[in-house]
Amino acid sequence: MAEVVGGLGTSHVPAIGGAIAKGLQQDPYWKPFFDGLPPIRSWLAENRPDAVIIFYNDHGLNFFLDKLPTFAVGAAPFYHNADEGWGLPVQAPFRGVPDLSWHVIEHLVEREFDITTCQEMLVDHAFALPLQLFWPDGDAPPAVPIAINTVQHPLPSISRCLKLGRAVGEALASWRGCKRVAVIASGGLSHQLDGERAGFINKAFDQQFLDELEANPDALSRYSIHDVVELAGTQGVELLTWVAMRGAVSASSKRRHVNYHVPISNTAACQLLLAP
Amino acid sequence: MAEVVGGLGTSHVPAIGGAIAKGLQQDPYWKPFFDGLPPIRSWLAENRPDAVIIFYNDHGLNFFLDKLPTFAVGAAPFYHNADEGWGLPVQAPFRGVPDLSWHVIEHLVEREFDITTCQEMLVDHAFALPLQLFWPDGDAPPAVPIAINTVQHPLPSISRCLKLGRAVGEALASWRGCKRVAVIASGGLSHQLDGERAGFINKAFDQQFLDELEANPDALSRYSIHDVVELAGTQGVELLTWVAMRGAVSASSKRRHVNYHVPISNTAACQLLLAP
Amino acid sequence: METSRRPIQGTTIFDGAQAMKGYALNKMCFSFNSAENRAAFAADEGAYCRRFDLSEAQIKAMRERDVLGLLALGGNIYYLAKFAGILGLNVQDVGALQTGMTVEAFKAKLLAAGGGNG
Amino acid sequence: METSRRPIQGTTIFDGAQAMKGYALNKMCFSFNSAENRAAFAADEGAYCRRFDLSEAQIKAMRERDVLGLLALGGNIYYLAKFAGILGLNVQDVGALQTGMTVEAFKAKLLAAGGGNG
Ligand SMILES: [Fe+3]
Ligand SMILES: [Fe+3]
Repeated sequence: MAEVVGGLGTSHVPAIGGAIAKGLQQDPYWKPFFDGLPPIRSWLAENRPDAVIIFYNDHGLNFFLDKLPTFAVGAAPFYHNADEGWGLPVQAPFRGVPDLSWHVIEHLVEREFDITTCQEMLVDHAFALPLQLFWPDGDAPPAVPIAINTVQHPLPSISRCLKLGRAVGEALASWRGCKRVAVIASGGLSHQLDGERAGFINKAFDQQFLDELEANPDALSRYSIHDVVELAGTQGVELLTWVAMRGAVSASSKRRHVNYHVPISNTAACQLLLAP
Repeated sequence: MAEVVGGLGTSHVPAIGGAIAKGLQQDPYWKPFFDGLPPIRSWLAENRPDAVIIFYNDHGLNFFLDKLPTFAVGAAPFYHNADEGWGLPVQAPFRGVPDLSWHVIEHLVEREFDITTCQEMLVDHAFALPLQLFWPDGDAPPAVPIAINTVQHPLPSISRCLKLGRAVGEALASWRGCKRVAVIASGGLSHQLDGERAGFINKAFDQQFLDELEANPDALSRYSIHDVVELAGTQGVELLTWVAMRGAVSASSKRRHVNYHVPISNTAACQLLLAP
Repeated sequence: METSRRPIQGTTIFDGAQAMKGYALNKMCFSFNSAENRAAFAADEGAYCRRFDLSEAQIKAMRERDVLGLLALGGNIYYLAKFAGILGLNVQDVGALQTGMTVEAFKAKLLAAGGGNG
Repeated sequence: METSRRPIQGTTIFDGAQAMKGYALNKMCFSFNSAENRAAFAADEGAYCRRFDLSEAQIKAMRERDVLGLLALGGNIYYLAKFAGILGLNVQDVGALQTGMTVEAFKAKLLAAGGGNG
C-alpha cells in the first residue's frame, strides 16, 4: 500500500530549460521563479518519494494528430527526451517504473478509462522540467508519465481529469511495490501563445483556481473547456494536469507552499505543494 | 437526425481475402461461408446506408505497443490498406466521412470516452473484409473506423464496449449530415490461434452469445474478459466489436439473418444482421 | 462538430474543423523535430512545403511568416512553434507578430498582467 | 499487475508482464509489415534479431521456429503471425506446430468442433 506523500505543480515554459542550461537562476528575470523551489526541495528531502507520477501534456514530440490519445500512460523502463526543434539541451534518459505503470493501467481500464498504453515514449520539456526543477542534482526518482491531450479539441473535461486523478490515487493505494509516491502536475497556469489574444494572462482566475483546487476541486467542474480557454487562455488548458494531480492526492491535502509569478515568457508561472 | 438502419457482424479471417482474390466463393470449403452473404446484400440494397461505422480490431498494422489505444476513432478523408506481411492483395483506399467522425468524437469525449483520434490511419483486413464481403462490387459507402484493443490486456470490458456502442448510437441520432447509417462489427466468433489450446472453438458459447446479444446484451456483462478468453478463446475476444455494434443499433433490433459455420481457417465464422 | 460555440476574441479553437484544414501543415511542422528536416526546409522552403502537400494559401503564409494566416489555415501553435524555432523566434517574438506590437511593447503588456505580484 | 488470475489450460494472456518481456521481439515482428524488412530478415536472421536487441533465448526460439517458446518469451500472436507469414505458414500450420499434431489432424479437430453445423 503506497502512500501518496503529496502533490506538486509547476509551470514548464521551455525557456526555463534554457535558463537552467545557462545558469540564470539568480538573474533578476528568473530569480522570482527559481526562488519558489527551495521550500519544495526541502519538503522532498524530508519526504523522499521513491516514485513519481507525472501528469503532463505532450507538445508534439511523441504524439502527432495521426494518433492523438486523450490519456496516455507510459509503461517503459526508460523514457528518452529528444530534439523538440528549439535547441533545448537533450536530457539524459529518465527511469520508469514499469511494474507500477502496469498496475496503474490495470486499475484505470477496470475503472473504464480508455487509455492508450505506451511501452516506448519520448518525453518532452513538460515531463523533463519538473524533474530538473525539483531534483536539480539529477537524483529524481523513477516516474510514470501520464499525458493528457491539450493539443486538439475536444479535450477531456475538468470532471473527467479529476476522476482520472482519483482513479490513479486508488491505484497507488493498492500498490505494494514502493512505499512513497509523489504526484506531479506540469503545465499552466494562464497563458495564450496564439492568435490576436496572444499574451493573455488572467491573474484573478489563476488565484481563484488555486484556491478552489485546494479546497473544493469538484466545484471547478462548472467550467467547460470552452470556459477554461476563455478564462485561462488557449494554453491555460494545461491546468487539466493540475486537476488530475489534485484528484490523486488525499482530499484533505492543504497548500503547503505556493509561488505565483507573472510573467515567465508568456506565462503566469506557478509552483505549488499540496500535502496532507 | 441520422437513422441507424441496422447492424451487421462478420468474421474477418485473413484467408477470406485470399479466397475472394482467387474466386473460391463456390469452392466446397468456402461455399458455406459465402452463402451467408446474399440475404445481407439484398437487405443492404433495400436499405441503402449512405455511411457505415465499423467496429474492428487492428492486428498490428496501424498500431504497435508503443502507442496502443483502448478505443481509436478514425477522422481521415481516406483510409489506406497496406501490406500486413501475409501476401494479401492490398485494397484500394477506402473513403472516410471526416465530418461524421468529428461529430462522433465530440460526442464520445463529452460522454467521457477517452478515445484516441486518428487523422491518418492504416486499416487492415479486419476493416477491409466486411466492406469487400458486403459490397463485392466495390461500391461500399464511406466509413468511420473505430478500433477496439484486443491485442494487449487489459482490454475494455463487455460493459464498456456496450456503452461505447450506445454512445455512438446517440451521436448518430443527433447527426444531420447523412440520413442512413449502418453499423458493422468485424471479428470473432470463438477462436484461438496461440498456445497449446490453439484451435479451440466453442459452438455452444457462440450460440448463446448470439442469443443474448440480440435479446439482452447487458446480461453479457457478467463475463469478465478472462471469462471471454476461457469461453471464446484468446482471439474470441474480438466479440467485443459485436457488443459495441449491438449498443449502437436500436435496443428493439432483432436478428434478421444469421449464418454460423465452423470452421473457416481456425475460426467459428459468422455473419449476422440485426435490424429494427 | 459544434459550430455554435460562442466566439472568444482573438482566439481560434483547434478543433476538428481546424485539424482537417491544417493536417498537412501541422504534419510538416511536426517533421521539424528533426534537425535534418529543418535543414532540408531551410535549403528549399517551397519544395519542402510541396513535399508535404500544403495548399497554395498555406505555402504563401509560410513564405510570409504570417502566423495569424497559418492559424486560420489550420495550423496548431504547438506545431507552428517548431517553425518559429527554425526562424529563431521565441514565443514573445511570435506574440508580438500576432498582436501587431513591438516585442518591447508585448513584453511590457505581460509585465503589466502581473501588476501587484505576490 | 494481476498475477492471481485463474489459469486457462494451454493459454497465455498477453498482459503487461508478457508485454514487457516481449517488447523487442514484437517490435521486430511488427517490422515484418514491410517487404524490405522481411527480405533483410531472410538474408541474415541472426543479425536482424540482434539489431532489434532480442535476448539470446528469443533468438534461439526464432531460429528453432519454436512458437510456444516465443509465446512464453513474450511474443504476441498478432505480431508472430507476421513471422509465420515469412515462413509461408498459415494459422493451421502454426496451430499444428503448437499442439504437436499433424496439420491434417489439426484440421480434423477444427471440423469436429463444428459437428452438427447449422
Ligand atoms: Fe506547455
Ligand atoms: Fe482477427
